Amino acid sequence: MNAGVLQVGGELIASRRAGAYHHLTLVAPGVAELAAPGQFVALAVGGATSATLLRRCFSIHRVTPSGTYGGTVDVVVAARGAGTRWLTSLRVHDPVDVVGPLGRPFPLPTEPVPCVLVGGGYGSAPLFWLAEVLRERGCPVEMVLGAASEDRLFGVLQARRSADGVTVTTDDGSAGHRGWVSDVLGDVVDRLGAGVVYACGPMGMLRSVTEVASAHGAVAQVAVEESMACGIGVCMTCVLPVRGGDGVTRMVRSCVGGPVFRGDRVRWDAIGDGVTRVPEDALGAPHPGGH
Amino acid sequence: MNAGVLQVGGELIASRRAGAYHHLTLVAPGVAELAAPGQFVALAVGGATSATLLRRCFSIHRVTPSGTYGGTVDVVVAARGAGTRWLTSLRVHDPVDVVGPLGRPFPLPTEPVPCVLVGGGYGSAPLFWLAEVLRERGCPVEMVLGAASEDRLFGVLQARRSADGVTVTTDDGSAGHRGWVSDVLGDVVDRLGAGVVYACGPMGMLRSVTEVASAHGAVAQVAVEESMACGIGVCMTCVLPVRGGDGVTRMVRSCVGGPVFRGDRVRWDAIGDGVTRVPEDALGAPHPGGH
Amino acid sequence: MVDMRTVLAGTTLPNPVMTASGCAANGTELNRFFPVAELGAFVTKTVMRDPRSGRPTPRMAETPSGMLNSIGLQGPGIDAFCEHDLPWLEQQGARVVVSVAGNTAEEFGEVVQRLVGSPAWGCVVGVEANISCPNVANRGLVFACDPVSSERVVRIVRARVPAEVPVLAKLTPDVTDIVTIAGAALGAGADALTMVNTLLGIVIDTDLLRPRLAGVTGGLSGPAIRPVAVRAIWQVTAAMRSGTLPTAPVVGVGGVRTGTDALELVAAGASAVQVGTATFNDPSAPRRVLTELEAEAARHGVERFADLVGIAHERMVRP
Amino acid sequence: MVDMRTVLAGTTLPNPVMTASGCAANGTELNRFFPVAELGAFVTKTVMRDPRSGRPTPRMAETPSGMLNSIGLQGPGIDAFCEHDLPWLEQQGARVVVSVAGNTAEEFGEVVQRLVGSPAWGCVVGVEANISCPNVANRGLVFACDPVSSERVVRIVRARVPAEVPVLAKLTPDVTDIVTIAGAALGAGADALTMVNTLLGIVIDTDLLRPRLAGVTGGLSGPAIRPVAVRAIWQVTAAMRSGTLPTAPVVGVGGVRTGTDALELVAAGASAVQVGTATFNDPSAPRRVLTELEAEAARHGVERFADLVGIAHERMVRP
Ligand SMILES: Cc1cc2nc3c(=O)[nH]c(=O)nc-3n(C[C@H](O)[C@H](O)[C@H](O)COP(=O)(O)OP(=O)(O)OC[C@H]3O[C@@H](n4cnc5c(N)ncnc54)[C@H](O)[C@@H]3O)c2cc1C
Ligand SMILES: Cc1cc2nc3c(=O)[nH]c(=O)nc-3n(C[C@H](O)[C@H](O)[C@H](O)COP(=O)(O)OP(=O)(O)OC[C@H]3O[C@@H](n4cnc5c(N)ncnc54)[C@H](O)[C@@H]3O)c2cc1C
Ligand SMILES: Cc1cc2nc3c(=O)[nH]c(=O)nc-3n(C[C@H](O)[C@H](O)[C@H](O)COP(=O)(O)O)c2cc1C
Ligand SMILES: Cc1cc2nc3c(=O)[nH]c(=O)nc-3n(C[C@H](O)[C@H](O)[C@H](O)COP(=O)(O)O)c2cc1C
Ligand code: FES
Ligand code: FES
Repeated sequence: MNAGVLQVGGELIASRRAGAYHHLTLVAPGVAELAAPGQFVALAVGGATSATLLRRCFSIHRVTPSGTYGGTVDVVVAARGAGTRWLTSLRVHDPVDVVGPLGRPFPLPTEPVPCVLVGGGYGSAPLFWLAEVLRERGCPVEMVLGAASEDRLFGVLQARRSADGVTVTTDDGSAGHRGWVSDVLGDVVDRLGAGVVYACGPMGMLRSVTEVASAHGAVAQVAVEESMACGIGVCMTCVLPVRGGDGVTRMVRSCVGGPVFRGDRVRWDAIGDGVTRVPEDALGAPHPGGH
Repeated sequence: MNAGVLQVGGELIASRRAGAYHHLTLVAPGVAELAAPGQFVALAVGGATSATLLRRCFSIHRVTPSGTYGGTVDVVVAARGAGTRWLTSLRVHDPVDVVGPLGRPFPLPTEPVPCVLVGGGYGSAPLFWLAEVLRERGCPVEMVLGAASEDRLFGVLQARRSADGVTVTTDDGSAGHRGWVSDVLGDVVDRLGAGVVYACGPMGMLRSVTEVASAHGAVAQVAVEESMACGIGVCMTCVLPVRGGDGVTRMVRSCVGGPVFRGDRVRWDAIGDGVTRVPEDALGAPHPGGH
Repeated sequence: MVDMRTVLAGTTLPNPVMTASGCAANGTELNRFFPVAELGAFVTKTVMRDPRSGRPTPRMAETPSGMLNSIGLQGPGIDAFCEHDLPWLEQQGARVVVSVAGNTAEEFGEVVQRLVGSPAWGCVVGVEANISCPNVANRGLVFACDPVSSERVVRIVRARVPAEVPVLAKLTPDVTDIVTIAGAALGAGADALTMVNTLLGIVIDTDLLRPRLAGVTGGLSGPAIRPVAVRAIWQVTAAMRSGTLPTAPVVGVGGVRTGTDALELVAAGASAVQVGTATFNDPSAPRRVLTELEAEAARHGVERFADLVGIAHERMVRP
Repeated sequence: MVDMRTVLAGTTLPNPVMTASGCAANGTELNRFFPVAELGAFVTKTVMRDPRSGRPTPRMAETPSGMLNSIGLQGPGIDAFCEHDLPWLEQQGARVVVSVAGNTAEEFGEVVQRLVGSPAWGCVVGVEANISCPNVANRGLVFACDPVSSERVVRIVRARVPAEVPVLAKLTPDVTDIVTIAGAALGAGADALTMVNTLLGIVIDTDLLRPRLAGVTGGLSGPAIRPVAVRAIWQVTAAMRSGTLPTAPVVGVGGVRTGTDALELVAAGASAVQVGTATFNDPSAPRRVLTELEAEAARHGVERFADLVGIAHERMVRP
């Protein structure tokens, strides 16, 4: 059965440090062929005796549909908790169970409009492949990469190959402009006359990117990162409030309805302080005196 | 603090197949120096994300108090459940947390009496070291090794070096005599005029060894294998009924009171069908209408 | 080949493996990994009368060998369910157990009434009354914590479901005496019992020093709770075998990840088994568990799956 | 350096980490790995009046991130305990919480009476009434499942323990409403509550198709149950904070393996924390948890450990 997604017993064939991150290459036959930029994979962690049952999700950095090993998928992993530490301590030839590709990819413009791609931290991982696809379609592409500090930037050199221009920001000024991507984004959009801003990174950044893009006449397409238990649409843990084409706000699963959303559709007003509330006007929101 | 037992972060430095078993060598500085034949180690399994919390216990096969790597401990592991499968799939240089040496060793005779050492399956693992120690003390030593089939015998070649005579039995006759160790043991004891029979293996075998030894005028010292949750004497899961010097039967922890017991002290009448009952005459046994 | 059929209060299912409510959505997503019609039955996400947004996020926390969830019964409401979800399942040829709930006992009845009127009703092989959801902020009360409320809900549901379709009551393990609740549900007409729902739990975020779930409490599920599920099934089955409770099939759920896990629940008394949280680890888990359970039945040399149901009560060692 | 002292109903302990009853025997074994006197308190294996053989074996089964045990309160009886175990602990300079139980409420009283008369009584900083052991075959009844029996036991124990030594009541989570049981124990004079004991569980041996434990049921412990322990502590603490229950210290236990695990229980309301099953994985676990908890307190920048107790109730996000 193949409905655009596969579960395959993969194998790690390369693992290397990249600044604060680990860049992993996995053999995952079939997944590469189906994937598009913006989609993600869900990896099982911990092995046969694992107490960590839930899969970990990672944006697909790039794919190599065929080659010596069969199709491979690359991901960029920040080691944080138990699962990402396990993944980043794997050795070459260790098995990794892969489900993917998952989620909706970045929608591509039908016309060759200029685009700006904004990545925060490891959020830049899916953007290089996106840049290549956009340029193949004739879109001029610039990138804006930001992070807390230089070691948390991912892919600056690669960006210079994949894009027509690159702007770098760091919170501490250790590389590029001191400050946030949103500080420089408006100028880039204006200079390029960009029609679309693609962004991937922390929620706060996605919100500012959306605001800046709107203010400068561009559409924001943002890839969100919500806590996911299943990644495949069956658990309802990964929801966020999104206004639909009909104007109605629903709690939408970001793993199947996203992770890419139009920024101006996301109800940023409900998101903050590590919590996403249900807006009072959302479909089926609890109303005073009981549901 | 050192009270004859250590907890050390060890490292696997060799892992090889030995018939149906895996023979592992662990660096475990300090443990080797404290150990005596019949003691065991308790190994943590499953790594940092493990759902298997309890340690697995293994007889110490041999020790090398110093050497290139510092002290090492060898164990022989039959892969059965989750923990032993994890251990046997480790690769060289993987870390293994070791607690040991644990339990009471085989008591050594004060006089150079002839001894027979009986091993069932991997139960032979601790006997070669014991044989060497006994021979150093001038005891003539013969070994009887039994198993279900040839691949489940451990250390037949080694036995020929460690002992003055070796008899092999297999249930299916694939090596040595067809039958059980208890079928041949009586003759060996008589021929050697053995004063002590040391045995390690399944409970059923230990029971027959005890009976044969008694019938032929020898004392049986048996190393039992009870399910253990802690291995260090704090959980009370590993008990079995043993008659004390005072004639009173108590439920004794086999991890600290054993694993080696005098065979004629063990209440075999309470043990069978995978269950060990509390004999009615045991200290604190539930009495009708009571407890 | 072992005969894997199982009988659920009159309805015969081709095999005893089901999804668990809320762990498989309404089928379209899992159908990408295996045909959901191959399962003994597909259990839908609990549906209520009105559309529900569910709770704020974070809605989940991973726990050792399990997870905590606080979805808050997000769903489209019974009308949308009958219009979209049920017909799709019928089209696949799935046998469907519809999980229903209400904020009040009467609302359970309304949901069932609309369900029974659905054009796709024909694919429904059971109605599971989720009287045990601890997530709904119903003044903290859970129906299945109290025999009287349990009885009321089951009576209303049973009255509205046509006689030939079994009603399952889904119980929570968070009670002092599950046998009493089981008795209340059976007394009110439940044809079968589904055991167990999640255990109430809390995880604290040790960086923020506050509950990790926005809704504070959540339901604990996964292999961590399997011994509790087996115990609940055992107790209720033992009460049935001793005549304390009327005999009825038990559907086991809680911590099943493999065929041997499923066999644990079956040997304790379950006539069918649902696979929940394990699906998040392995999207094919329900289908795989079926294959593995079949292999286990063959290994034990039984001719019929039914011979394994409750077998541990007979093989128990008496001291 | 964070001030790690904690106050247990009048008694000040140098730090809040203890062993859990039954997971550390009576000290000699663990003392080979670390000095037990370094712990806030050492909690002994539950002792009863007479020597007890405990249950047949197998007495344990490993479960995902936990284990099941059915020891059956094996022990030497209170007289041998007072003669050998308590004096040894006193010699080490340990602060001791003695866990006691009885087959009847009166027997609890007898045990306490003999304990109080022991020459080594001076090292006792608390008496923990284990009213929640699910392993004792006392017609299936567990004291702590019923408010009336809980009250009776606690009243008898409190009456026999000198006023300056706190009495802790140890509760089971296997109840519909733990706040009611907590209220009963406090009403009867308990100075503190220990929460939680094990959850009742069963594991089936899928080779033999019978319960793995000779005693059929056992107590589930370990990290698997931590969310349930945190929830119980949270609920009782919330009831105290809202005035529904009188305020009293809570000693948290259940699934603590690391300092952050301990912090979860503390932030939910525990003034002290016991380490049980984790000790089987790591014999130094109680001592290590203390070091790690100290580091956590320092990381959060508090001056006193006490500032962390129940802090999650204040930081909770209100929707
Ligand atoms: C669509 C998507 C794409 C992502 N891409 C990347 C990427 O390219 N590189 C990268 O390093 N990280 C990425 N993340 C975040 C990554 O999934 C989490 O960092 C990771 O799951 C944390 O696992 P852990 O074991 O370190 O943490 P733990 O705290 O042990 O995780 C516990 C549980 O929470 C979930 N969880 C925790 N944090 C997150 C999170 N931020 N997002 C989703 N689930 C979470 C985990 O999946 C797990 O189930 C992405 C997340 C999503 C949803
Ligand atoms: C003193 C002693 C010496 C031993 N020496 C050896 C040896 O040299 N080689 C060898 O292969 N095995 C030995 N064993 C048995 C070995 O400990 C078990 O086979 C192993 O623990 C099973 O682990 P598992 O992960 O395969 O099984 P699982 O079934 O996953 O184990 C589950 C739990 O049960 C315990 N357990 C299960 N079976 C046993 C058992 N037979 N004995 C003790 N605990 C058990 C485990 O420790 C674990 O806690 C010895 C046991 C003891 C008590
Ligand atoms: C994310 C999630 C959502 C759930 N939603 C429901 C639900 O809507 N209705 C219900 O009866 N049970 C629900 N449950 C409980 C499961 O159906 C099942 O009873 C429980 O998770 C135990 O099984 P498991 O350990 O196999 O997951 C849910 C469980 C999870 C994990
Ligand atoms: C092997 C074992 C024996 C136990 N014996 C007792 C006991 O005698 N008295 C008691 O109050 N609790 C007993 N308990 C329960 C623990 O004290 C503790 O409440 C429970 O295990 C939860 O904590 P944990 O998850 O840290 O183990 C025992 C637990 C285990 C695992
Ligand atoms: S992560 Fe499960 S529905 Fe999205
Ligand atoms: S294994 Fe714990 S006391 Fe022996």
